[in-house]
Amino acid sequence: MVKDHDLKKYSPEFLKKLLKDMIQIRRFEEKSAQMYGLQKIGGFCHLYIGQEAVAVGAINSLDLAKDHVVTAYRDHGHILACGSSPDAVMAELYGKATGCSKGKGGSMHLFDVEKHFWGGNGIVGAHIPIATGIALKIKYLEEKGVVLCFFGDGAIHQGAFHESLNLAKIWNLPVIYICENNQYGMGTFYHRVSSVKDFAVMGSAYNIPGKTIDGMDVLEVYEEVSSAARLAREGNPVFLEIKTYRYKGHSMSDPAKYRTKEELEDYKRQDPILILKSMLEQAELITEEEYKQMDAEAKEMSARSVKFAEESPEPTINQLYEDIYA
Amino acid sequence: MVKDHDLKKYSPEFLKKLLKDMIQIRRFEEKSAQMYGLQKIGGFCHLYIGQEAVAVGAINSLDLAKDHVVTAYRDHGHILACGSSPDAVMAELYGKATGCSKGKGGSMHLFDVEKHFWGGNGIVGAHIPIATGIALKIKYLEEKGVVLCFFGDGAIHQGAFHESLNLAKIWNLPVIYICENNQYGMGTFYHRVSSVKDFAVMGSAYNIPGKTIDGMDVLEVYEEVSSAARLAREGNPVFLEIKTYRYKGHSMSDPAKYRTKEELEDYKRQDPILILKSMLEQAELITEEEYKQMDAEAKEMSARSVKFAEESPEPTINQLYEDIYA
Amino acid sequence: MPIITYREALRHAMDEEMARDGKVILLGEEVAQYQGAYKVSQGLWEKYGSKRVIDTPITEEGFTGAAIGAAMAGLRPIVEWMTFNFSLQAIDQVINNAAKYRYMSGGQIKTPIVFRGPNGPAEYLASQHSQALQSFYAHCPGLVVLAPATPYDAKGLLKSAIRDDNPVVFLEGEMMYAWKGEVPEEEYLVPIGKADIKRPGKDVSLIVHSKPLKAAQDAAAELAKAGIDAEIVDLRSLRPLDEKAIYDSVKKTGRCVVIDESWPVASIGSWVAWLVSKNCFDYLDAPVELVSSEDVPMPYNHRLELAVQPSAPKIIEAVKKVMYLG
Amino acid sequence: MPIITYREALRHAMDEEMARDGKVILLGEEVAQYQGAYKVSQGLWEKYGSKRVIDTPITEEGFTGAAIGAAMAGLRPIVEWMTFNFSLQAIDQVINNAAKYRYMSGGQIKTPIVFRGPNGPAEYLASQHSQALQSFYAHCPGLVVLAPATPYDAKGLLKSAIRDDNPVVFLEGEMMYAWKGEVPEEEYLVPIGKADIKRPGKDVSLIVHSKPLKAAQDAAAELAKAGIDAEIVDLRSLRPLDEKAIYDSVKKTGRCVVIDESWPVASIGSWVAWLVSKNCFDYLDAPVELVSSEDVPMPYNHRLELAVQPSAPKIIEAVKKVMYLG
Ligand SMILES: Cc1ncc(C[n+]2csc(CCOP(=O)(O)OP(=O)(O)O)c2C)c(N)n1
Ligand SMILES: Cc1ncc(C[n+]2csc(CCOP(=O)(O)OP(=O)(O)O)c2C)c(N)n1
Ligand SMILES: [Mg+2]
Ligand SMILES: [Mg+2]
Repeated sequence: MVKDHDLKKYSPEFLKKLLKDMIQIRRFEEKSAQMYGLQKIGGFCHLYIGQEAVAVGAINSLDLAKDHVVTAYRDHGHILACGSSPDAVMAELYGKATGCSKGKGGSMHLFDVEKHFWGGNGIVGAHIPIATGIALKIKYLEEKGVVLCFFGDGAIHQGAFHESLNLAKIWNLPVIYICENNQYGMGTFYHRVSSVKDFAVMGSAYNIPGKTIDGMDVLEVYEEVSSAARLAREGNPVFLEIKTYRYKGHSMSDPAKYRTKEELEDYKRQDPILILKSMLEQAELITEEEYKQMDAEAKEMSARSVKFAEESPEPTINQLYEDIYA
Repeated sequence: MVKDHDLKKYSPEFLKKLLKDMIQIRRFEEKSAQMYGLQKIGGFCHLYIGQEAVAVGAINSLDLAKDHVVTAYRDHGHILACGSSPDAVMAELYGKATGCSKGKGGSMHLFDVEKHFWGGNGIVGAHIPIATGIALKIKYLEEKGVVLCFFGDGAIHQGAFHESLNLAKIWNLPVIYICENNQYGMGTFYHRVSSVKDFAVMGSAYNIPGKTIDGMDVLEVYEEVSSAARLAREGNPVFLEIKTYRYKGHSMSDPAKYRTKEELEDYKRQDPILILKSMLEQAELITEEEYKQMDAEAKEMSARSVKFAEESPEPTINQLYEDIYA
Repeated sequence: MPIITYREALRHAMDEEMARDGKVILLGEEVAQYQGAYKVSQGLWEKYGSKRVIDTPITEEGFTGAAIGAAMAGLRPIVEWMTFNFSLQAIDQVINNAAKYRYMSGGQIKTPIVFRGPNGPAEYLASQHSQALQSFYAHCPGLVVLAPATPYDAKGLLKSAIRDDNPVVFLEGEMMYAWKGEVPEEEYLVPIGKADIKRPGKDVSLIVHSKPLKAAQDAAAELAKAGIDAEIVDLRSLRPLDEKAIYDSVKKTGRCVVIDESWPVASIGSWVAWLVSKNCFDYLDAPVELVSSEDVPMPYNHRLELAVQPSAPKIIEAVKKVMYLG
Repeated sequence: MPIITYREALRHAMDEEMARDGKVILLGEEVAQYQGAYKVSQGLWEKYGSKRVIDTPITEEGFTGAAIGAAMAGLRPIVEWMTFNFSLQAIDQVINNAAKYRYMSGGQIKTPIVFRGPNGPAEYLASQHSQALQSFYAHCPGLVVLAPATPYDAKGLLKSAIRDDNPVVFLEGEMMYAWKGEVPEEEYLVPIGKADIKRPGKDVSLIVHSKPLKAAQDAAAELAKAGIDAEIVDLRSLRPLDEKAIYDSVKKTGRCVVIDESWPVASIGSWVAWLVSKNCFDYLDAPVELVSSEDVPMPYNHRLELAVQPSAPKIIEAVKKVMYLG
């Protein structure tokens, strides 16, 4: 399970931050599931458990002072990886006025524009042009940023993908399109709806480099997105397929009967948190004690966010009519 | 100019039919232009002059008893190549009740469903899914037909293209997607809006064979579409880029200032009618006399269609309310 | 009579029609192996197989267009949109193609197709997943638009829709799927274009369709306690609209409240309200009231979300207005 | 005051705003090198270069979405849709994204963008190219919808639109581009949300917007000969709507005809007609009449096409109805 990485390239702090970020997402999501079960959270709630290495590896390669992130509705992991307040995120899941979107967005529409996190988009594929446009703004203002656009294996067949990649290439935009291939779009194994098995080939239709990456290995994700970002910053859009897996159903209401227990167990054995943990242990960069401490803190953080959400006020009925027009 | 074809493979009648079909379209289009100038025809009118070898070569490879054709708004050539009545087509351009679409469709919306010609579609790219669906019907009913779907170099960037090719491949549909690359989408040279120069590569994103074809050579078109049809009939969709050129502006109102005279003259030297004529002459399959006769008949056919249109009645005001619901 | 759910009623309708006519197919995201996102199609894939119950990629424009093409060519597809919110990605195909082919081909084409799925708000789904879009479709000539609110109507109208030779937009509702009602064992059809008096009354006409029927019934029950006898006219069909049934009711009661889950501006509700205002001008004792959703995007917070929608208290308030009470 | 065309007025507005604010860009099909399909942007590419005046591929969803993204991130894009008919391919981006981001992010995002282009019928263009789609956009909260009918209003409103921090749908008309009118040399803005009395009168109120203003003016001139003094209220802004101006006029005249190029059902015209019916109930001497387009797709034949649209004779007939004449 230990991957072949030269850990000496990284500071121990950095490696521990990756681990911590992943654990925090994991614990936060477990808490979300629990609160959903208690009907504190409603509607569609899409958990990120299993995919943590993707958001954490990719977003940690950015400088969010100038870089930007856009994703779909499975967005808890991404906003937390951007460093947003877990309290504000949990409060949003609760629909509270203190939520990051004031209780108007909910699980699918988390936003933290100050941190350059642009949601939280519910229409499959429709945020791919949006991300492309943020990159257009960067190019236009001659800034140095890059945009990460995350979407699923289900979204890649959407026309918006095709139109956006062509635009990005002809306009030389600083954007990285990341297909988080967790193998299922809702209940559909991606082979059933895709004419190609390896998405990376699709880049060639736009003269854009395409690459397939192991999304259970946070360091591989980090390295690959870092190099992609170097290219993209020079106006060369990149397309990455990051192979990953979601442990839970599509949303809280999905029992995920369309896959086998064995398949799930297989992936759990390559759990991104376990992989990194083992690597760090083997390199003697972390002790079991430290890990437990980290995990306890993540649990505490999640519990705190629930407490914050519980104690927060509901929006008033009048707020219904606010935030429509600027 | 004479292409390297083994003409002995074909019957002289067949070769002359190809020539005649192209000449008829050419003369019909010249007549359309003239009548447009006289304001007998209005609105958007997109001529096919220069591209004749594409429709003629492709459609002559079909058996329209079982095969189908769908195209965009530059459709005069295709409907004539399908063998529809020039009278009904000209009457349609005139907006007369005797038009193939009863005067309700006009130049952009020619239809002849009996001949399996499904228009005449005005929204760029939006007929590509339609053609895909006709192929779905063929597959579903286990018929032996194939669908030719024509669209332009401008249409290929539309999401509808991407979505359709994926569907066709995963469903194994008998459909041939033909990009008539006449190099311009309205005033835009295709290199300016495309991330790839050779569209054929785009097939690989859908695991579909892609090929680039010389659209000024009617026999090459015929041969390639014939082989594509053999593949497609077995449920293997095909994508063809057929390189061609339109001599006139995008529509009657376009002076086409975005290209040079030289470029136009270059293409006129490889005129599809001249090419085939020379080949047939060289092989002594046609005399100058016969050719002139053919041309005179084409002119007469066009003149007759104008007379028919002129003498035809307008639709009545009441017909406004007809043909909305079945 | 057996009591079944609205969901089951829809399923039975599809099942019976698929059994009756081999040209009826069902396609959409997750309709087959997953048994439908909302389980409407449960069991149909096992019964009719992958050839007739077809899972699609997430490509609303592509598969909607393909279904339209298949309908034109001879099949009778039922398209399930996972929700109507996503139909905005396919609306060009519906408005520009399905609704126009017959007209612009001069009557050569018929397009027997049903577009169905849940429309309108459910719970905790926020702005992008809670829209009631009937007004878009009702606006467009060439379409039939149906909106049943009971299991009986749902089954009878869906069967009529599948047999109809026109494109039918068929609006269901996530919240209605579990509603129960009597549905006869023997076969029946509900005619398109006929409203239904769900409660006879003499004091005020409540004109309603779709999910708010329940709120209207609750309001009527409440009003009855106060001695106000409301008549409930359930439109069921929005296009064509049963104007006579509406006017007959209003001419009797002299007072009218229109209830519509749409946003108010340019809504089907406002159309009905104007029609009544105009055509019952001499019978109206008070201006027609419209109870629509609030003119805001939908918030996630549940209390706010409920406050946006038509409700029994809002209807009662409107009734009091038209009766000059309170 | 100089007399210029509506087309020039729009061009001047864009030119002035681009000169004033470096963040204003214009993008769309053929807006740059071709100088605009309808020449509205003529000269702007030469003046501002390819960086600010951007030709796009034919990908309405893609470039509209990209422009929305750019707007959210800080630019102020003007999107030219070649015609509004094609906006149906982009409407998901407008309704689900542009109109929702502010709300679902709890007010974090503003989207200063203008979507403009010709809307409504021109001549001989048939069903897919002749639609008046204002009712779709007016239906949706979160959007601003403007529809000027004179060069003065066009310039002043477009400048206001570009400066507005909200998504603005700006409806022009191919037939209006050549209309002339006085436009001051000095800078001015027309405020959003204010109707304009284009002709004061005392006998009947004609409520109109966009191209049918001319028909209303012709009708008023004709009516004046018969001693009927019509007041013309030009809405200019459909969302927000200047209800006060409408009611003030109707309360004065007691009679109202609403004119709207849309199809009738669920139209902005029917909304205004109901608002007047309700809010001027005690002032109305006759039911409000609506002169809309016929409830049919647009035919190609010119005589039929004219018969579909609102016209002076139809308006006069409606006025006679509300005055109980003839
Ligand atoms: C246009 C559109 N169609 C359908 C849906 C319903 N839907 C929501 S998520 C989803 C599956 C998407 O799968 P994928 O892109 O692989 O992302 P994942 O959920 O695996 O992260 C579907 C069909 C939607 N939100 N938008
Ligand atoms: C969706 C859409 N956008 C824009 C237009 C306007 N338009 C009509 S034809 C055309 C150019 C298409 O070029 P291409 O596909 O190369 O076909 P060609 O005209 O060369 O045959 C454009 C932009 C349209 N009809 N539909
Ligand atoms: Mg997935
Ligand atoms: Mg072209």
